[in-house]
Amino acid sequence: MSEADSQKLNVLLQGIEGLQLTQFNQRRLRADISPEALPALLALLRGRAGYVHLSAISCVDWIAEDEFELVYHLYSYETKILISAHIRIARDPGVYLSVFDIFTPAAFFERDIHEMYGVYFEGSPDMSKFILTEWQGPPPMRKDFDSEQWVMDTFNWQDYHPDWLQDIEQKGGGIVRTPESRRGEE
Amino acid sequence: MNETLLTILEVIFMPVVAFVIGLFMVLMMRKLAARLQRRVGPPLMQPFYDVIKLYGKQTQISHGLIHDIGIIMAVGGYVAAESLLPVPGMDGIADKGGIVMLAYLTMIPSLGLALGVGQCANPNGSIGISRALTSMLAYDIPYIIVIFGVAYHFGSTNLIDIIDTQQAGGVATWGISEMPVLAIAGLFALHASLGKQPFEIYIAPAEIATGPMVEMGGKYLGGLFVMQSFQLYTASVLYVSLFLGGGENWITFLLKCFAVLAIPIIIAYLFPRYRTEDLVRLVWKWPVMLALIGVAFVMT
Amino acid sequence: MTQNELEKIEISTQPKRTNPLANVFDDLVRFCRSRSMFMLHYCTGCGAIELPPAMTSRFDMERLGIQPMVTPRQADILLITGYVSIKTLKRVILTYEQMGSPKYVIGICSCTVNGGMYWQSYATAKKLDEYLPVDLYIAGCMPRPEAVMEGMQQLMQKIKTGEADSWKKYYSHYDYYLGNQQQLFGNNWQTPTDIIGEAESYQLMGPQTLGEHTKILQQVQKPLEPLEMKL
Amino acid sequence: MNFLDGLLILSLLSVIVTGFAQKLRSAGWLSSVLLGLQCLLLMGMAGLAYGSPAVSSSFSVSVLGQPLHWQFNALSWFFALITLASALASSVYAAGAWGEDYRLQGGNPGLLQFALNLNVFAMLLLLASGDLLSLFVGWELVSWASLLMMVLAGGAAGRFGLRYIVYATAGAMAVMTGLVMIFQLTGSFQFADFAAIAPSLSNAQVVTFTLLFVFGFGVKMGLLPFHLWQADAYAETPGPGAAFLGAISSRMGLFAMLILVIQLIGLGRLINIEVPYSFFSLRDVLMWVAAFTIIFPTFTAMRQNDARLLLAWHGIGQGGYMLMGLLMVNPLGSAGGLMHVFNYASYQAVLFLVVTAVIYRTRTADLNQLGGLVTRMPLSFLMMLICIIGLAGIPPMNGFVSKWLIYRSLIVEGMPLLFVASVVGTLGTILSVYKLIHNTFLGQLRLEHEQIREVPWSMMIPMLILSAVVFITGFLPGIVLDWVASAQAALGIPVLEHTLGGVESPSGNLDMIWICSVLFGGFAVGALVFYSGNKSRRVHQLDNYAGGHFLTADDRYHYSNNFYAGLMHHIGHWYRGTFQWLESSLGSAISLLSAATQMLFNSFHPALFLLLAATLSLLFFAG
Repeated sequence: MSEADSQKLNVLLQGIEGLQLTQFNQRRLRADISPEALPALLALLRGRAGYVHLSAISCVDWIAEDEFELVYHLYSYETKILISAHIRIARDPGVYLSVFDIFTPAAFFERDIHEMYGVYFEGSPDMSKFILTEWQGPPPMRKDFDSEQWVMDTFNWQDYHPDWLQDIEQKGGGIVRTPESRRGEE
Repeated sequence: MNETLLTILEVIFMPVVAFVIGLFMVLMMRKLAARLQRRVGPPLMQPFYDVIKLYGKQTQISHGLIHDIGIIMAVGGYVAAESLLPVPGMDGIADKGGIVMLAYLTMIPSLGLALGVGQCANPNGSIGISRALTSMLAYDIPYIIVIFGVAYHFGSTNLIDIIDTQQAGGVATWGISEMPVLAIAGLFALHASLGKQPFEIYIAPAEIATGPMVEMGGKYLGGLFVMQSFQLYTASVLYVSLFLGGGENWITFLLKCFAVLAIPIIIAYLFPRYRTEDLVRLVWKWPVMLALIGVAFVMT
Repeated sequence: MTQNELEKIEISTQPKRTNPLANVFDDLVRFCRSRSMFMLHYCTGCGAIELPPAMTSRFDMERLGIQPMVTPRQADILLITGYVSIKTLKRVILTYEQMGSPKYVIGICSCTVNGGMYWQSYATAKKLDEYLPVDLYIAGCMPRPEAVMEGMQQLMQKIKTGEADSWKKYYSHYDYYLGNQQQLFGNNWQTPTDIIGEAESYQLMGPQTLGEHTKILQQVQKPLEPLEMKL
Repeated sequence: MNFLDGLLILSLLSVIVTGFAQKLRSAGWLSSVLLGLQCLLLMGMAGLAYGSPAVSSSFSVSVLGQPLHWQFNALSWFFALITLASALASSVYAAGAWGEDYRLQGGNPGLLQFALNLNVFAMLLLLASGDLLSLFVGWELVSWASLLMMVLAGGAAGRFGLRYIVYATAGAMAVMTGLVMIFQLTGSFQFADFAAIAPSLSNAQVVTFTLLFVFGFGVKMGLLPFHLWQADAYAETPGPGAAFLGAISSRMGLFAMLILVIQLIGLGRLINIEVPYSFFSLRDVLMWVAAFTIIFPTFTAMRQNDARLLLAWHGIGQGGYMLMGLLMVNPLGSAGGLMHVFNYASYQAVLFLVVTAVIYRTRTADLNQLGGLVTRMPLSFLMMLICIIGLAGIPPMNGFVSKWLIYRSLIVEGMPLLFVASVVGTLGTILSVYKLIHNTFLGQLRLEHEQIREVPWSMMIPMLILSAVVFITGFLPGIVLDWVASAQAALGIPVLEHTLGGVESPSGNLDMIWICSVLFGGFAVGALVFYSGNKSRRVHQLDNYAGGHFLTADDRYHYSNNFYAGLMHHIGHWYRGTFQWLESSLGSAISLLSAATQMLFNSFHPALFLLLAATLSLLFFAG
């Protein structure tokens, strides 16, 4: 990140309250911001600084702090810098604003997060099921969802060492017959 | 009356012979493909196994009466067409139709298949039929010019006359030695009509899920297997009759038939597939040009 | 019904017919079935990559009469080659139901046995034979082409002797399979195929074809009568 | 008073009666009965078709000292049979349920019946013409009668009708010019007088006459490049009317051309006239016109998305086969051409009627909005199947026999390119008729069509009878070939030797009895093999392979739009609308010319022009 870019960005973002910028390297910037100010930041970055690509929205479940962290990854094709804007929202009720009106692709990311974490985005065009069309349980990516327990409750297992396999093994066979052992036989 | 009875017997017997030979032609096709790909290939009776298995399927899925009738027409049309193709010792009703008749009679099975596929209401099938008809429009033009040239050369549309003329004069009067250009064009058209690579646009398994066969299972698919073996037989016997003097006896006849068929098959398995418009362009260019040159030679 | 009970079910194999000629005919058909297997490889996971070597010049399945086919209508064997996510399972079941009987299912890779490396994933089905009658498992992650060929030959043997008719189980114990399917997909689950109608039409109705689960199905099912010709 | 007098009088009477009885509810049945009676009278003259001498009408009129008289020979009888049979079928079809429905839609079925009768009368008058003047009278009547039929539907039909009448008038002008020239040469309008001087005509005169008559009558036939009016006009005509017009109306042009060009001038003259700087004779030029008339409209038909338009375009194309066959010197070809008139009429009428039946039930003929009707209208499907096999010229239907005769004669005469052209036309026909039957009757049945039923019997019976004709005359082509041979004799061209099953000739036979029997035997074997397998079970149309996708009734799963996408990718850019462009540029040129004349006239004093014209004419007469 050149000096000029950095200065430009600083001038641009000085009006936003509570913004904290951290630079990791030439190409990565982290912006911590309050949830209320995020839409303004995104609008500013898109409209004035050329960050036109919302490459992803990711979500982290901080269950100990009872918070969800939402990360908006913005990319500029001009300066080739990726800015990740981090916000924290309360885990309960887990509702936030949609940024669909600023970035249209956000609809898909928000739908996905809604499905996986149960975060509701107000104003998002479609919050119906996306990938897990058959899923009826709780949002599976939440930390309080115990996948293993759920699997144990839902599915049955078959014996991994059934009688017929033991029979074969007794005969010296089995499923694993390496080429070496075969060569030995011949 | 006796003659009529004999004809009827021949008409019954000829399709049976054609079916058996056709199945071996299918086998040869698969064997050749396997050898070209350095594989062993299927065992001798594989086509029989396939057909018997398909007819022996316990559940058969039909999409309606026309689906059934389509298969009946596809098989029945070829059964009828075989009696128009003279083989050694049997002329059937070849004197009552001729080659133009044969060319159109072999469209009936395709039409039946097209109807049956249409009833299935599967767009893959319909796309397959639309492509099959397109390729028919392409290859029938050189094919029909070749037929014209041969009929004009021999002064007859009667296959029996054509074969007799060639056999009477020996190899020098065979169609292939008197009309070599037409013979090449004919082979090209024959290849395209078989629907093998690079002309298999209407099967296209990876693209339209075998097109017309998409909803065919059990005896429906079995019927199409039978149809395919008839198709191979018809194409090669017609070519042999037009250009290679027909069959003096069964041994030379079978030799010629299998040899004729082997050429397009060997070419086929070395190629991928054309797109529809490229097929039309190719077939309307080279074989048509060759056939027209051939006809020009024949007519001067 | 538990798994163990299901395994104990003996499918009433076709009784030997009294007419010796008919027996010969049955044997012939069974032999042809075993020597001509069209497979539909439903490439669900990584195991599918082991099939091309099995088909091409190294191992050449065609010499056993095994050919790949493209649509379920044409196929005899359904190969499930890897993990089956629940969403995929729906399609697998539809594909299986669209195949013409006799039909066989081969589960390739450990994932079809017990979920394999995805055993604790909420999104993949674990035991394939709770949802479909599986004739043969080829375990391994992934099994080599030799193992696939070996499995195929075993299946051929089973078909030849007439043991491999677990497809009848799907008709005669449809309620069990449907119940497991409904557990995953909810009570609105239905396919465009009509298994009960088929079972009736081919006289494959068993004591457990109908039950509580099929009752639920019949409540939600939209009518699926074929379009009859009307004058 | 002989049968011909009776026929003509009854026909005129039917026109008057149906004209007055338009408002009656039973007008349709009345008209059908009258047409049926005319058929009976025609049958009374059936001897004509088996060698009886020509029948002359006992009344004649004299206009300006020129006698007009009417007569029937085997050729007239042959055409009259087709006319009356198709009119009767259309009339019965329109009289029953369809007529009721048409009335409810705001149409007037009585008027349709009147138009039908008027057309029949005009055509009979034309067919019976015994001299050039009565021919011209009949010709004009036919033109205006078919205009009445075309504009019945109103709306766009009016516009297309207008277009037709512009063409028809131009054609009539050409015919009149030719007749006046003949009159100047012979001083009479008798056929015999013209035939007598025909051998002594100079080449230039023959060319002039041929071009005038081919243009004049060819317009009605839809010969290239005067074909543009036909498809739209026929497609807009109410169903049964379109069936009648499509079946026979355009063939009147062929009939008149036969009389004047082939019978009176003679093909021999045409063959002897070389086109300068080429190796074509005048006959070859006409044959190529016929060949292009086959190809271009057929391939235009393939692109149509409306069933009626598709059929109407084929109608133009099939006319090319007839002309091509008739321009052949050998008996095979001319028999093929004449037989094709009959065959074509039989299946084209049914096809239009079936499409009308589909419209009757579904209210649309748009090929992208139909599909799967075979389960709901199976008999209509069967009719259409039989007739598209006929139209495509595939055995065992009658269309094959006539096309076979034409192909055979092209081989015998050694005309490879024309042969290819006619086969290309046939292949194009196969493609487009499959599209027709697939998009209408096969494929997925739409939700909104689930409840429809087969059409009522009043509509079904005419279709059934006509398609039975299509099949029977394919199985036993000798029936029609008898009539055709008599017609050939009446035309004075070589007569085809034939048998009941087809043709016997040393270089290639056709025996449809054997072929059809073997074909159906083959089907029987196929059915035996098929039904000996395990019993099959019908499944719902949504139980269909879709790559594992679950189909629902909302899924439009029917492949219909741009049906030959791959082919169109290649040949699509060949459809340039050249003829449309030609037509419109001609129109523009004429309007430019008229504007210029008007300007000229307005810019000077009109009286000057009047004076000039008067002086010139005085000079002319004085000189």
